[in-house]
Amino acid sequence: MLELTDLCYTYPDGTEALRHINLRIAEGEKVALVGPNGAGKSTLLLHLNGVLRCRTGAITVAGHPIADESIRQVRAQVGMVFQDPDDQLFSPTVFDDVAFGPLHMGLDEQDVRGRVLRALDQVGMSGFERRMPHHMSLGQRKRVAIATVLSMSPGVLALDEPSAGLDPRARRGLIDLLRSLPQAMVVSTHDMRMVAEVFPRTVVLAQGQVAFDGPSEAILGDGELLERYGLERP
Amino acid sequence: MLELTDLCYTYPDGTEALRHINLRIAEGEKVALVGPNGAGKSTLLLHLNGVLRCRTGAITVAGHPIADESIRQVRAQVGMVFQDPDDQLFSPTVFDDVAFGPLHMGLDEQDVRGRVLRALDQVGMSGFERRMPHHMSLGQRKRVAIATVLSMSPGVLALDEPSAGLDPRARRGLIDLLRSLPQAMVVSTHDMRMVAEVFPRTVVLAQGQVAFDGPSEAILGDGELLERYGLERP
Amino acid sequence: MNLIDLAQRMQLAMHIPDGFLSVPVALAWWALTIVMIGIAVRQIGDSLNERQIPLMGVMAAFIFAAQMLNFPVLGGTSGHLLGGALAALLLGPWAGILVMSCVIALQALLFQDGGLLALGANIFNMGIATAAIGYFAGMPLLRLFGGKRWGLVVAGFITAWLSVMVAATLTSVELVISGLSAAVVFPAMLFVHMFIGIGEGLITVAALAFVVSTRPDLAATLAGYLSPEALRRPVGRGSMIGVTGVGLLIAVGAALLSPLASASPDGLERVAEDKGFLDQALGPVFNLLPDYTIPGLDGPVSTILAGIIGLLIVFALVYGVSLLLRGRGEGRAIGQQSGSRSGD
Amino acid sequence: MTLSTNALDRYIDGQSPVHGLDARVKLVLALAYILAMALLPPGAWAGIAVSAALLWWAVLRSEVGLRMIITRAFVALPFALVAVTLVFTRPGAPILRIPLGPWVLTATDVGLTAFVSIVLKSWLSVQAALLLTATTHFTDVLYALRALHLPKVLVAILSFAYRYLFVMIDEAQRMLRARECRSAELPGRRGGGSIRWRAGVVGQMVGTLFLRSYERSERIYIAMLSRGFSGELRTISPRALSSSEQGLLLVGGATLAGVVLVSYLLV
Ligand SMILES: Nc1ncnc2c1ncn2[C@@H]1O[C@H](COP(=O)(O)OP(=O)(O)OP(=O)(O)O)[C@@H](O)[C@H]1O
Ligand SMILES: Nc1ncnc2c1ncn2[C@@H]1O[C@H](COP(=O)(O)OP(=O)(O)OP(=O)(O)O)[C@@H](O)[C@H]1O
Ligand SMILES: [Mg+2]
Ligand SMILES: [Mg+2]
Repeated sequence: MLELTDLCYTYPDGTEALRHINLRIAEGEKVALVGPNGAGKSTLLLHLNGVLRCRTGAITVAGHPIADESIRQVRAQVGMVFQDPDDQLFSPTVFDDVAFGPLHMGLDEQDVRGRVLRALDQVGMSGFERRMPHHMSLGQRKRVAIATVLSMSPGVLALDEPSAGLDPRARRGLIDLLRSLPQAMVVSTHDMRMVAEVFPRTVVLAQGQVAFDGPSEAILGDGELLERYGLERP
Repeated sequence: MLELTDLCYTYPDGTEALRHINLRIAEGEKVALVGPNGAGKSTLLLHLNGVLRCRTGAITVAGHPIADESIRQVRAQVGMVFQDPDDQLFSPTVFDDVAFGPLHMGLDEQDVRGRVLRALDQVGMSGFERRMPHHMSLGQRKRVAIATVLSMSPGVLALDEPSAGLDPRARRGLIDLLRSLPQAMVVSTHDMRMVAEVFPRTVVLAQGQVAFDGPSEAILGDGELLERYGLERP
Repeated sequence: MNLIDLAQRMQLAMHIPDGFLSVPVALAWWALTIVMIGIAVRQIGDSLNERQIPLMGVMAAFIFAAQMLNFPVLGGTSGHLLGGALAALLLGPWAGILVMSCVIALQALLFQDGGLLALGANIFNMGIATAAIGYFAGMPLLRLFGGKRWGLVVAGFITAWLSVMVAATLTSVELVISGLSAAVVFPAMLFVHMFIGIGEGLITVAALAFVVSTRPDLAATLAGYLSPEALRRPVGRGSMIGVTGVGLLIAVGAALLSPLASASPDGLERVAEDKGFLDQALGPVFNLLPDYTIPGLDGPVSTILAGIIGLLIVFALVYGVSLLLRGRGEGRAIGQQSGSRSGD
Repeated sequence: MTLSTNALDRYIDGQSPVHGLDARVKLVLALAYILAMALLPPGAWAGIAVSAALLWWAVLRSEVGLRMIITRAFVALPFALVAVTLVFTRPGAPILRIPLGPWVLTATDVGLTAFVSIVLKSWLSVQAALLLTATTHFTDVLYALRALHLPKVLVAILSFAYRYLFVMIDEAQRMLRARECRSAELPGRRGGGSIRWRAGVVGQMVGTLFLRSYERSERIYIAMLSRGFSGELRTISPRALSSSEQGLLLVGGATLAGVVLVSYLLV
């Protein structure tokens, strides 16, 4: 589904954020991306749908390499959800926001409408179409943020710290939602309990490199490894 | 040190946020304030230094009731730190920010300088005086935010969700800092592990009322109670 | 803290409600505003990319919110920002115009601050004119001082103060053409806004200095003239006209301020500290009103005469100084360029 | 739910026919009403009365509360202070003399008429605008503006501005509150700093808010890119106005025009 080969990225100011990353993510696979602040998690996610472009190395999405011509298809394939839903929800109403992706894919209005309703239904926010984001709780906004990419029917979801700032109850709802979605996922998080519950596979990034890639149980049970990468026990 | 008697508060829109709260906090006592979203934790904290004023009930700080004339003195007694350090840090340099409180108190420059250096030393941020808060990490900014009130030498600290958004290492540093500070503290949080490590006493708020007030061990060991108030096990 | 009260109290100063402008005046200013916004949309479309759309939207929200940040000035009043000059200085003139237009339109549409028919005039006064001052006064002044930190302070303050005065003057002009009494409107509006302008200037300078020192890269990319190279470029003939115009406006301002300045030789700060800022400012206005409403008094005439003489003197001074600085600026520009290379 | 939402949103939820009316119709009618008010000549009491009756009828049908609209419309009245001098400066028959020290203020009938007309017209105009905002979601006003062919860029900026207004105002409010909490004083010592210092602090807060806003706009732009934005904003096209809505526009416009014309004939 998604394949990264020898990905490197250096920010214009010289920060080497990613170094020689190799990753393969199969269809429907759910992968947690963990690591200390500044490890490069967000930077990696921004590569998955081509917002940042690697100079060396390559990324293929569903077999097609990311290139200027294919960038639109890639963005429809990889749905990116940012940490702060206030950044993600930039339209005045929920409907407009969820419709933004499909409209920019060039779909006709009938189809757009159908996709919006379906996406909102998937995240359990039916009936909120006319609401404004600032009238909703953080948990609700996070759900709508996920709906804004589901409406593009992506094959992969890339979520940046989805559980940050939620209280335990809202967090529980989010975990159930993530488990129920059929898409492949790459989710950056500091929340090791969510990792234990949702993700069979974990990738640990440290200083821009893959420090561990394997079954989540292996790392969650290994106190010494967790310690080394500044992670908590779940 | 701090005494709340029969505190009630209703927001202008009619939300009853606090109902008949009674609390006593002794000098140097560290108290955790937990409860689900919307329980009234932030509202309660805002009363401690008179940002919100109760209509019924009374608050005394170091024996003096909060009143219009004394409000400014109360603010020197109760140092309030908000969740988002960006709200608290609005000066171009760390020094200016930590100096705001003392300068506003009308202290002379020599004294202000001494207080700033001492406060930064307490939070382990000596040497950052000339740095811009804008360019520091979240954990560092949280420390500086605490220093901005320490420089006013308050008797009580009121912190709103200090560990939210920190990665495990920064969170560890914060916990050590809170343990080392001699002041009395009232700290609202969702982080039950921090409660276990720092606070001997826990107050549970639910729907604006004190639902539990006692030793932290008692509540942390009681799965059923935790469940009832939507709290996590540590 | 009641937000509605806050929002309303601070806006009333200059937002003309419906009913006070005559229809031809309102429509004429609508036409002017539409033309200017049209040009601005064009310019933005030509010179910048689609990144600007969310940027300008968020900036409009920013100005709106920044107007709520206030500081207590004794006597229960508070100072706050209008923001037109700041927007133009930080974003450039065209983006500044669009951002301010949206702010003022939102205030009218959401909170009835200012009327809808009067919206054209309100946008022109508080959005377009202030942004234009921000650019035509701010840019040459900044260059004149060659990128010095104190230059930023002086230029920022003058620009912000002028922008408020120009907006107040335009508001008065529109009201007077619509049939209100010039003898009341002008002194009342200008007098109050001389003080509001000081607050505007102080806040603008601090905000500008903050942004320039924290994110110099940003200040330079958003408004090209805040980049070090642009600041070091010598002031050209066109800009000299701008500087001259600014000098003129300052002179007018100085003439207006002089009675007050002489009343409190220790400066405005003392007045504000001891007596309360706007109380002090408003008091004389109400005392003055009867003077001015009685037609045929020679008081105003002599004031104006004195003002004009003062204006000429100050104008000559400003022009002379600017000529002097211009010569020095060229010499320094070369020196700094070679110096900066070794310094970096 | 945020700090500012309740206080800032002036929309009042309801199911009335006025709420249900298309935003384009309401916007155009409100503008026409305000224009008609401006066109009414001074002293056209009958015209003003009829206009007021029309507006209040609409307010009553909207179920938002006549009292609320009327009292909120007083906000613009302080501005009337500027107009009060018309009473003494317009030439006309003197009706009242107020001695003021060495001078005498003379109120004239023409002046009084002009003043009262302006205040009433202004007050009604504000009510019309209030009725529009109280019964129309601002998002619908945005649709209306787009349908009325405001440049796309402007509508886009306006909708971003509206969306982030609440976010930014919350940030500003939280900053103010944080500052308030540190604005302490010691007993027996005068605090607060100088005015210049205080203004400077506000300036720094403004600068902070600017940087936060700018960085947010960058994140928003990336979020837009991630969802397929490539420079052109697309929106769902508005539906055509129904014939009854067009009829309502016509009738409303004609009535207002009639009121204005008759007023000119009567005065
Ligand atoms: N726009 C940028 N310009 C320059 N450097 C950047 C930029 N964004 C991030 N960096 C740097 O790149 C590195 C990786 O950052 P990134 O945001 O990807 O980390 P992260 O793992 O997401 O951290 P966090 O857990 O804090 O979200 C860090 O050193 C960071 O300082
Ligand atoms: N400015 C406000 N106006 C009206 N109601 C408010 C306001 N602020 C908070 N509330 C309401 O008061 C109640 C208590 O809110 P508060 O913010 O104190 O909860 P909290 O315990 O701090 O929640 P959280 O864990 O989410 O921070 C909630 O029902 C909330 O919706
Ligand atoms: Mg990140
Ligand atoms: Mg809270």
